[in-house]
Amino acid sequence: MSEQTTSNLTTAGGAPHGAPQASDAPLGRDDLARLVARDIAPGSFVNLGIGQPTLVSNYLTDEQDITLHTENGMLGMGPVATGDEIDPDLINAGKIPVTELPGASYFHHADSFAIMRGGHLDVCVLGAFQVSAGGDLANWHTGAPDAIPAVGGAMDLATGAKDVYVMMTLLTKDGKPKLVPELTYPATGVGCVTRVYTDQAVFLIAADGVRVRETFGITFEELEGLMEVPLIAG
Amino acid sequence: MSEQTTSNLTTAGGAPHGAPQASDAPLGRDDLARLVARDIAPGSFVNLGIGQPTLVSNYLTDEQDITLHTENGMLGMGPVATGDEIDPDLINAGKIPVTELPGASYFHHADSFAIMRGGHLDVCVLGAFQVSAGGDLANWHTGAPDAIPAVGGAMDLATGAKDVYVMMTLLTKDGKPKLVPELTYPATGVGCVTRVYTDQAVFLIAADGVRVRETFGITFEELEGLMEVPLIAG
Amino acid sequence: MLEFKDTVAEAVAGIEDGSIVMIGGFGNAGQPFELIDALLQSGATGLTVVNNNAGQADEGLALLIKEGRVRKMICSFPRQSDSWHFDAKYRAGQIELELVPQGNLAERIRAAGAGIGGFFTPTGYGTMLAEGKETRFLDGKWQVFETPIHADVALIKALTADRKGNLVYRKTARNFGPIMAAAAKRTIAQVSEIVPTGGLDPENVITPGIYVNTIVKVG
Amino acid sequence: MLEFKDTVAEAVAGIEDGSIVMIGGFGNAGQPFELIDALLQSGATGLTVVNNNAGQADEGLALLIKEGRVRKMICSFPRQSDSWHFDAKYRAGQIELELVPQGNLAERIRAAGAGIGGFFTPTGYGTMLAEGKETRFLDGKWQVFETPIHADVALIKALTADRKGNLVYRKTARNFGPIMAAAAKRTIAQVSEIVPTGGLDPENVITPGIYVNTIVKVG
Repeated sequence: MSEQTTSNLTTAGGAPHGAPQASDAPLGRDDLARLVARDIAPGSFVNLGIGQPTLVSNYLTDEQDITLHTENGMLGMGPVATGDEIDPDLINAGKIPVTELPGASYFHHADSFAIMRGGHLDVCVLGAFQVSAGGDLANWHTGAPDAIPAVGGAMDLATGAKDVYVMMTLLTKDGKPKLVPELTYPATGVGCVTRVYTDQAVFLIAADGVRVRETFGITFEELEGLMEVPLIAG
Repeated sequence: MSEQTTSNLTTAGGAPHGAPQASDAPLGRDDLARLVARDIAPGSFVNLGIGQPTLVSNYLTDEQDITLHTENGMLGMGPVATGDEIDPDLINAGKIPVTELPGASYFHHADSFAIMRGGHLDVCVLGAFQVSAGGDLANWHTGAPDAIPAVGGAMDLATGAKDVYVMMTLLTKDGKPKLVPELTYPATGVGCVTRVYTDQAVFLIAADGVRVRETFGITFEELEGLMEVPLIAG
Repeated sequence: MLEFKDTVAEAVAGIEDGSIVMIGGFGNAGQPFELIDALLQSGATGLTVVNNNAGQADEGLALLIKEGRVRKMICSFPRQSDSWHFDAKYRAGQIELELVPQGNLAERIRAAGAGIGGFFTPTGYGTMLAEGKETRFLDGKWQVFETPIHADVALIKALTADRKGNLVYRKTARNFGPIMAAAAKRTIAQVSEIVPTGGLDPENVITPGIYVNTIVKVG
Repeated sequence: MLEFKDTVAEAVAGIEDGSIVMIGGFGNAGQPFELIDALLQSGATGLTVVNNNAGQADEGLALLIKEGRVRKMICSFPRQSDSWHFDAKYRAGQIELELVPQGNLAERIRAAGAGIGGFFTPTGYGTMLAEGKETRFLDGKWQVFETPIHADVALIKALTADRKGNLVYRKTARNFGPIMAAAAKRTIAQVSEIVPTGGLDPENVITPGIYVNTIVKVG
């Protein structure tokens, strides 16, 4: 939530002005966040995980009437707290002080995870190391033997929400696609991801395979050339 | 809760005056209720089921500071409501209007049964058709083939409380003991009863067998003659 | 999407024949009489109803049973002094009964809402009600495997709703409302009062609006 | 019996070496720092600690770990930017880690309090954290068998207690307090305020006094 880059589609205050559109260049993080925000149906209950996906909250409109869930025990979470608003008893899943909106509610951890695990969230948006063509998600562990493992609520979010959207760059720093035939990183959940929002394309994990909904600064054919996963246009 | 008989040990208002004691005659229902009440440790959390055991509440003292649980969602239940106190939203497990004491709390049914099933109640007091020498309880079903079965919270109370006390007459109307070697009625719970309070004796279901703690109007030997269950004195 | 309806008839519209319907209430406390009456008027039939009891006297669930709309009852305590409509249907073989210990009923409903596929509980072990069920020795006790009860619709009664669908209840009328709201695909709540968003203290909300689909003010 | 203590030292007295200790809090919110400090002072060691995290910076649980009092952590997220004491002990092989998905942690604690011997959940299926665990296909999904986490002691932080031991919390500091209170044999709560019996609205009590053994006012 700390890094916020500006791009041609992002306005200073983070307030959305018009819908995003497919562009000639790869999307920046904020453009991508705006795109995800636009795709969330009005009235939805949404969990934005931690890190990059929390940018989505900057682009949700009042008209959408989205209710944000944070797994540490709250519905109706408001923006990040600043100045006098900061209250150590009111934090989000990333342990960042946040605010409370009118109509909020608090509950204990088992009740909070029952919301996630019981399939009541419409959408959760998560970052990822990898997503497989079958919708398997890897976002909790690099698999490095010396890493201290930490999972938090990632597995509950991955398996519980009605729709799991992933936000990530299409390629690793080494230029390898993160949307892969089979995971090489340890799985967070199996067959759970429904959409993958990347800087170069939006992918839908569909029954018949991986569909490319739109591309940014790349053609469908170029995308096919880049990836091992078979792609379906449109 | 409606039938209240008077006896030599019972005072009019139901307020206890001195501890009950072993008597030369079988105990009446109220004397028995007073005896059970006296045996409940101070500060206990107690569920009195429905029917006869609810008489026990008449003999609990303020000094005992007992908190009553009702499985339909309350701790801190007070006496039966009368007159203007009657509130259709405030009833006990027998669906009788009751009152709320200071320090009460309300909770939903899963939370209420978690209190019972999680082993948090110190004592529950139940009526019974039969109790076996091993502490099996039968109190929900006569076994009659044409009976409409109904169980309510009986099985949860039987298996959940730390101590399950049964209050019943020792003998059926036909003169047969209800404390038996093996149940002939359908079980409510297995190995759950710890004490049996009857009009003629108090029995402790102990690791080494059934102990007779005290008798009322009958000698230990007479009791042995009456029952199939082997008894241990004292 | 949360909807506010002006009448109970609109609130229950669309409940299909054959639905599994949870109905809140323990005895009369928390029983949503007006919604049940509207369900009766809607003509929906072949229902499986989940409630602690099986109707009392000549009102609410008892009438639904009397009119033959209930194919099956899932409950813990159908036999009461005034459950004559259930008694008659049951003895006539016109209604199916799944009898469930009350705590198992509550926990199975809770499991459905919480995404639990099944659980082991000591309640009922060694009894008729556990016959044929899987058992396992856990935590020093024999336990019985129980599965969640999901529903298509829950009809519940609360005291107050806000415009986000958050609910609070009153005293022991709370009973099954919160867990049924979480276990059903569609939750319809009748309330005595609707307050603006922000009119309920977030610390005191019992059912968060995420579990509520339709709200109607009654009385 | 419910006890009110004047000091945190008296409140934690009697916690034995080798105990399983649940500690409330998610990050710093709801973390009972004063009780943890008192536990550290008490000298108890060989502890198994259940908490969502594994200590942050140089306070609370992190100090307990630093001082070598924790034999094993059961938690969901031990790796944080400021969890250096856990990191060091873990890399030195001086602390055992049972890593549990956060929702499984919450549900397993809840199960212990509710008398559930085990349950099936989809969370973790097909992952490293379910290796070796029983799986079953239920409700259309593969699910993993998980067991309750019981504790000897829970240290929790609440906002207000009444003289019956009823507790209310504040905002997201509620987190694990209510379920840990129910899962532990002995629950010790630090609170900011103690009010007379009747000072909390029975509709708004979050943890009923039945789950609380010791209360101490802090600060």
